[in-house]
Amino acid sequence: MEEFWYWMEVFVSGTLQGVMYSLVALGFVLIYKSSGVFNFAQGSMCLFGALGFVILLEAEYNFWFALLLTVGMMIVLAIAVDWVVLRPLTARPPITLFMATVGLAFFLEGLAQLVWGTQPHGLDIGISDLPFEGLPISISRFELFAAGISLVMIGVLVVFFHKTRVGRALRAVADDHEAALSVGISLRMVWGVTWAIAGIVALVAGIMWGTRLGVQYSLSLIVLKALAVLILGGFNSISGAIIAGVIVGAFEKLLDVGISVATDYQFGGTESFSAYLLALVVLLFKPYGLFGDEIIERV
Amino acid sequence: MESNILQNGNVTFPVLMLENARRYGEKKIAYREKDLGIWQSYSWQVSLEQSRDLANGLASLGFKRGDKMVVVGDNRPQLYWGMMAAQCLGGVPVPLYQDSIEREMEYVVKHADARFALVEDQEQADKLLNIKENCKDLEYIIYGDPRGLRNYDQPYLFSYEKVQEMGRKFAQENPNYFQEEIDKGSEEDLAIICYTSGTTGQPKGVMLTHRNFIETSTKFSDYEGLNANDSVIAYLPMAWVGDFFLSYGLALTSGITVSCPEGSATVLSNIREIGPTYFFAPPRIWENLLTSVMIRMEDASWIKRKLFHYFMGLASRMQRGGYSSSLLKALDAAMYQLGRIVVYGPLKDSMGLSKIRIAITAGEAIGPEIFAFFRSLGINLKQLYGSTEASVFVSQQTNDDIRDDTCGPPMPWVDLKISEDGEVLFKSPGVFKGYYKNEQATKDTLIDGWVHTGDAGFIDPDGHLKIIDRIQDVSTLTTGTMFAPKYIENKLKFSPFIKEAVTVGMDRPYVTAMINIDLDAVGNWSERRNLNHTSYTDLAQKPEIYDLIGEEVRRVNQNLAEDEQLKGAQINKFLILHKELDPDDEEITRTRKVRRGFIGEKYADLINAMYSDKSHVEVKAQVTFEDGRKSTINADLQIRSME
Amino acid sequence: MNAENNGRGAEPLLQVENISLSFGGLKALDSVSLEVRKGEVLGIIGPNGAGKTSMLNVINGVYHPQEGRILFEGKDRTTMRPHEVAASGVARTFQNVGLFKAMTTLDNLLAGRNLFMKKNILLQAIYFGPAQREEIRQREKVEEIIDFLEIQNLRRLPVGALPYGLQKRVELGRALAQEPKLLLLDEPMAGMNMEEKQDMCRFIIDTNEQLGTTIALIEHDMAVVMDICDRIIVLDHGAKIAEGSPDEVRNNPEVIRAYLGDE
Amino acid sequence: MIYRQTGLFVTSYAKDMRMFPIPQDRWGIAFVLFVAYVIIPVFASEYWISTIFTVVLIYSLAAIGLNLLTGYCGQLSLGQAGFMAVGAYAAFNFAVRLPGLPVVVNFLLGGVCAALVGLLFGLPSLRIKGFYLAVATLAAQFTIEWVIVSFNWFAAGNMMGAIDTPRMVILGWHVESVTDKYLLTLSVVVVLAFAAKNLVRGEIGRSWMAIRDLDVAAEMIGIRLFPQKLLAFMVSAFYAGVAGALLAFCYLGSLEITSFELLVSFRILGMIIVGGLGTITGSFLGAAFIILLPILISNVAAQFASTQVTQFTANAEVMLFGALIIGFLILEPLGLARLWRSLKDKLRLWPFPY
Repeated sequence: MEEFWYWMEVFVSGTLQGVMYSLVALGFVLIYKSSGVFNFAQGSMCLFGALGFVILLEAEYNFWFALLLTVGMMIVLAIAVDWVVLRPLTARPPITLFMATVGLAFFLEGLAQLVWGTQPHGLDIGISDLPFEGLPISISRFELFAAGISLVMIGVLVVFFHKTRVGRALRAVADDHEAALSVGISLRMVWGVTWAIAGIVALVAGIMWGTRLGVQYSLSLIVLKALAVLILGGFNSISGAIIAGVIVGAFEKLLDVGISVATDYQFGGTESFSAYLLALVVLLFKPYGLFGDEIIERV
Repeated sequence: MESNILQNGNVTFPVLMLENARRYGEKKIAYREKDLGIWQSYSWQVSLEQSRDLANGLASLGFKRGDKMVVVGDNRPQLYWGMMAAQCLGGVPVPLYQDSIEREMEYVVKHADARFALVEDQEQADKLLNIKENCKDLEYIIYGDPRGLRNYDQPYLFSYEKVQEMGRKFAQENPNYFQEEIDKGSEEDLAIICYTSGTTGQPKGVMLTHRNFIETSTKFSDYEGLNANDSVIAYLPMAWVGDFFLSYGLALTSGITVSCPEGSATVLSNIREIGPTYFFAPPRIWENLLTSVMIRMEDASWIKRKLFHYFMGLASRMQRGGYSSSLLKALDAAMYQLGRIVVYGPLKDSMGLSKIRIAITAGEAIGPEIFAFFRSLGINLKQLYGSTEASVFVSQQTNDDIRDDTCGPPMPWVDLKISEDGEVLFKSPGVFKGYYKNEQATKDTLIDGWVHTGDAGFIDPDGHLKIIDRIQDVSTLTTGTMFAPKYIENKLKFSPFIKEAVTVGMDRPYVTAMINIDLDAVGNWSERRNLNHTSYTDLAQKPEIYDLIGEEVRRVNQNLAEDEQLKGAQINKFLILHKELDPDDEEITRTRKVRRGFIGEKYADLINAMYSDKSHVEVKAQVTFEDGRKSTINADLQIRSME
Repeated sequence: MNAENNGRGAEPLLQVENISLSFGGLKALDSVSLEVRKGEVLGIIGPNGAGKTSMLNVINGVYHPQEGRILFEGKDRTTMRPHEVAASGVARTFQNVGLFKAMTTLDNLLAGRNLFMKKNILLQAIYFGPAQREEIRQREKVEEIIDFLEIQNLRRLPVGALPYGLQKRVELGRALAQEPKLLLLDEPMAGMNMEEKQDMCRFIIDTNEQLGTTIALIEHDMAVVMDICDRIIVLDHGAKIAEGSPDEVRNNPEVIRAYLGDE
Repeated sequence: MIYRQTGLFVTSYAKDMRMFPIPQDRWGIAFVLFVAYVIIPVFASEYWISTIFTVVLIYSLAAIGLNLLTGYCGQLSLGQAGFMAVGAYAAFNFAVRLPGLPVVVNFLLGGVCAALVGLLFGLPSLRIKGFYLAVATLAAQFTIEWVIVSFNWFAAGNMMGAIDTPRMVILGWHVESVTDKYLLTLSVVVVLAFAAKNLVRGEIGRSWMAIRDLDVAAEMIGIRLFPQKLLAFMVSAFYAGVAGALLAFCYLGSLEITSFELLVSFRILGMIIVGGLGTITGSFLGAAFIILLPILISNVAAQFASTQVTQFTANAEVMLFGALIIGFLILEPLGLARLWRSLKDKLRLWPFPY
């Protein structure tokens, strides 16, 4: 029984972490759906946002004011990216755009650290990482909170997409670029908005992860894990990203602990790659991810 | 031993072929042909075998001494070998212009009594097949390229290979026939009949003997020092005597290598690949080369343009000479060396002319700017005056005495004089035997051994021949001023924007001109000014283009005004024609000489309008759009007055 | 030499039997049968969306039909993959030009020869020796096609920069490089001007007559189809509605209805 | 300007299909080889030979490998450093466990091992394309790192994959000095670069480019996509493997797994973008550029020497690296190789613009 609760604890913790993966992946899916760009810089945007935020907090700004400022910064960043990177690359092959976002990732990391320095910052948003008491398993308050925030974010986005005019425009574009154009939706505007939203999502994700791990360079690497989530869920499915995030989180935790236990703690750290292998294996059977749309090639 | 054959008299082209095959064998290349992407090389030995097999094949088809064989197609080794094969059997090749239409071909085939025809490909075969019914002498048609002809089943149609195969069988049964026929040949036999594309009336067949050509070719080779290391590119129409001299005569007498381009579209790049050492071209080709240089220079960055103009100016300054100080001269000479790296060398290289030792312009007058341009680059370009009746050569500029407006002194082996009424007469070993089946014309042209060229000209104090015009075209205006139309037309055509021009003035009060613009040059000019056009007709009638051409006409008029005799013959009005003059419409000959009489009739309305006070004239015109559609429209041609 | 002409129209080269193909709920082909006979030029026509290209894709192995079967030279090949179809002797061109745009004309045509080339990575890395000889052998073949299609001056140009009409010609060249028994042409003359169309017609006829290649083509230009095809099949809404000589098809009331009704 | 092409006619296909058809280019290559083999060893300082020339050559090789896969075959890979690691550790193991093999054979065996791992991670290309595949190559990178660290058998018992490469001997030649190592590297790279050039101008290269340009059409002219893609993965990994072995043996000497971290993969990707996708020359140019740039920056920064500067330059470097990738993609998607080519074309066409 004890063992069951132990595994349950591992599972729940993995799941909650997975929701945070989803949050990173979400920003990614948003951009991919609206503009077809595979934005490798999503992780760097997390770092960039979180670092900006933490610096403001450390300068004793009010929490909400700092948040507002960083949101503004992310919007400015989105617009700049749109102007400097995306516009000149319109109508280039997707792979080129992807590589440009790789460049963007490096640029943002360099910029963030150039401006705000390289030393790690602790970030405390007032939620403790202590487990709740009285439960058979220990669940971190923070993890739960972060998962909650993630779910709220997702919920807000869903409402935004379905209930607002801009949101509907975004969905129209995601479904069919040409049709959207023909009914007078400006692609440029839509792309700008998407990048701004993705920037805000990145900021939230960055704050969550920064609280967890400290705001530092490695934050930009969580995007890599999010990539595994993405291919598992399919690039263009929001719900896919969420479910896949949970699956990945739970899987890698369980596997890691499983292997450690089984090998008497000889081997560990499978978290560094297990998510990718999982995604890879799934891809072999479902080439467009669990929830991605199959692309029918016309000739 | 070597010179025996050539000294015992009685040398024919087949004898030279045997001699070259013996002397050079597999070692030297006689012909190259760009085919299937690479330059295929054929040694003298291979050339001999090719001609021999074909000759034997022809013999098995019943080819007899004195038979005529028409040859038509782009320059191909096979066709040259075919001419050789006919000559080996004592026959006479009759080359035709490959772009002739059926009617023109029919005339020549009939007139020459040709029994055989050797054609390049399906396109030419179709034309001959269509006229065969009307040409009862024509018995066999042999084609080189089998493409598209596989399903033709006419019994008189043979492939080149098939005839050669028959030839090899024939040779087994008659092993000595080939040699015996060559031995029977005499240097006074006809080597070729070249049909001149007369500007008036039907073409005349100029009969030239082996001796005519071999003597002139040999003498010319000695004169210019051409030898077996030289190479030429065979791209001129085979029916033109110049090509026969260059790609056949010179090859056989001097062993130079002849390279045949891949096709008409690739001539320029092929010239560059080969890098000929001796180059023979009518002014039109030089003009095209210059135009392509100028068009591309226009698009170059300003710094390159500056460099280009500076160095071209420098070069022409040095051409002119006459430096006031030796320092300036030394400075220019030093800069010239730099120019060789920066401009002259690359330019020559891009045109494929960097290996040229001797370059010739012939057939028409060349524009002084064009001439000066190539001379400035350091290309030894010389003007030549010649005619089919002379086996090409009459006079040519020498290496050390170049002028832009003369044709140089007579060749050493040519006697030249001007008749009392100003006509150029000459006498030489190359003088033709007569016009085939045209006693009257022969009698009119060949008097006491002197050929009457029909060209008006004079010999200047330095002994250089200067040509004015066709003697029959020189006339007077009603004002009494002398009017030499071609002289003015040539001046007009020196402009890169003007492709063709026809001037009118005989028995008229003033001179008028009808002009064809150069679609490439003018098209490029208008593109940079954002003038769009849909067709030649459309472009030609734009007022901007009229202004452009008007400027060129003004320049010519200024030039004419400097000449005491001609200043009364300035162009008074001009119009730009709605279509390009076309040999298919019989407006110009295949060698692009204006058929004055025909044009005078066809465009009588336009001409009359220019002598009225109308400012434009209607004409029914067929236009071809860029997408190939054709339609007939009523074009409204402006008439521009120069006052 | 004229064997293919003697046999023209007699022996079937390709038989398509009761093919049905649907995407999701959409029926692209509905129990269509047709045959391509050895040596003929077959035209497949029909209004937009009639299933013409789907038919080629099925023959080509891009799609596999849900029902029916395909016989090529009498052998069932319904489920072959596209590269196997190519190896069996079927080549095709595409409606919107399926060239390799960054490669030169020469490389595109040489790529068309890949079926005939021995692949050995080590020999190729060394190049000199067998690999070079192989390259030269294939180059010789390709040069014949370049000569045949009169594209000598395009050899070294990247095809992406060529005008559309020439791209179509190069694409035909690549298909010919495969030395196919059956050549499928998907709107070979789409987007061409008069002159280019005439050239293309000439090349198609030459291919058929001189190389003896059986051809099935889709084309919108009726004049062209009537001109160069021996037989015509008309598709409408995924079904065959007529078949016969150009004259028969021209006067078939159903065909007229299909075309007028579609307007 | 210096090019003269008149009279360069070819009389056989063998001549027409030469690697360098223009004589001036042949002279150029000969000159470069002369500089590399004679001038540099004689005149360059040890620092330059070791930290600049040797490193540039090694990364050029890795970049060639990635270029074969990404630039020629169109399959994006983010795991090149992982394959380098396989090559390095495999060569190390062969050297330690089978002493007496010429070290070049070790390198090649390292490459072969990398190729086999490449084959394994290329398998998904059967079903997946584009970004999905790129992410799959990330799996390769992390899995390889993890395996080498976790099983210390690969590092002969050392933790974190720390190894010291043994001495190198080839048929009696003790490769010890910096110059020796440079010459060994140079020779391996030259041979493999020419081999790569031969591959891409032949049937295999055409098949890869066909797949890159239009895979649907490639399959319909009979190219078997899957084996060809696998082959590209293997060859690419082979080159990476040999490069990794060279890095370990001829430059680092002692190393840990961090020498092959993900960042290195991205650096190589940056090299081929900046250098030019789909060109062998570009792989060299890109590697040289990406490696020399930081050195240049820090040298410039050293002029204003202060302690904060190093940190500043480190970050400025990362920024610049990113900006360069974006800049090249926007302004010159075909990279330095294209600039080099345009320069050559300018010289060839001089004074004409076309």
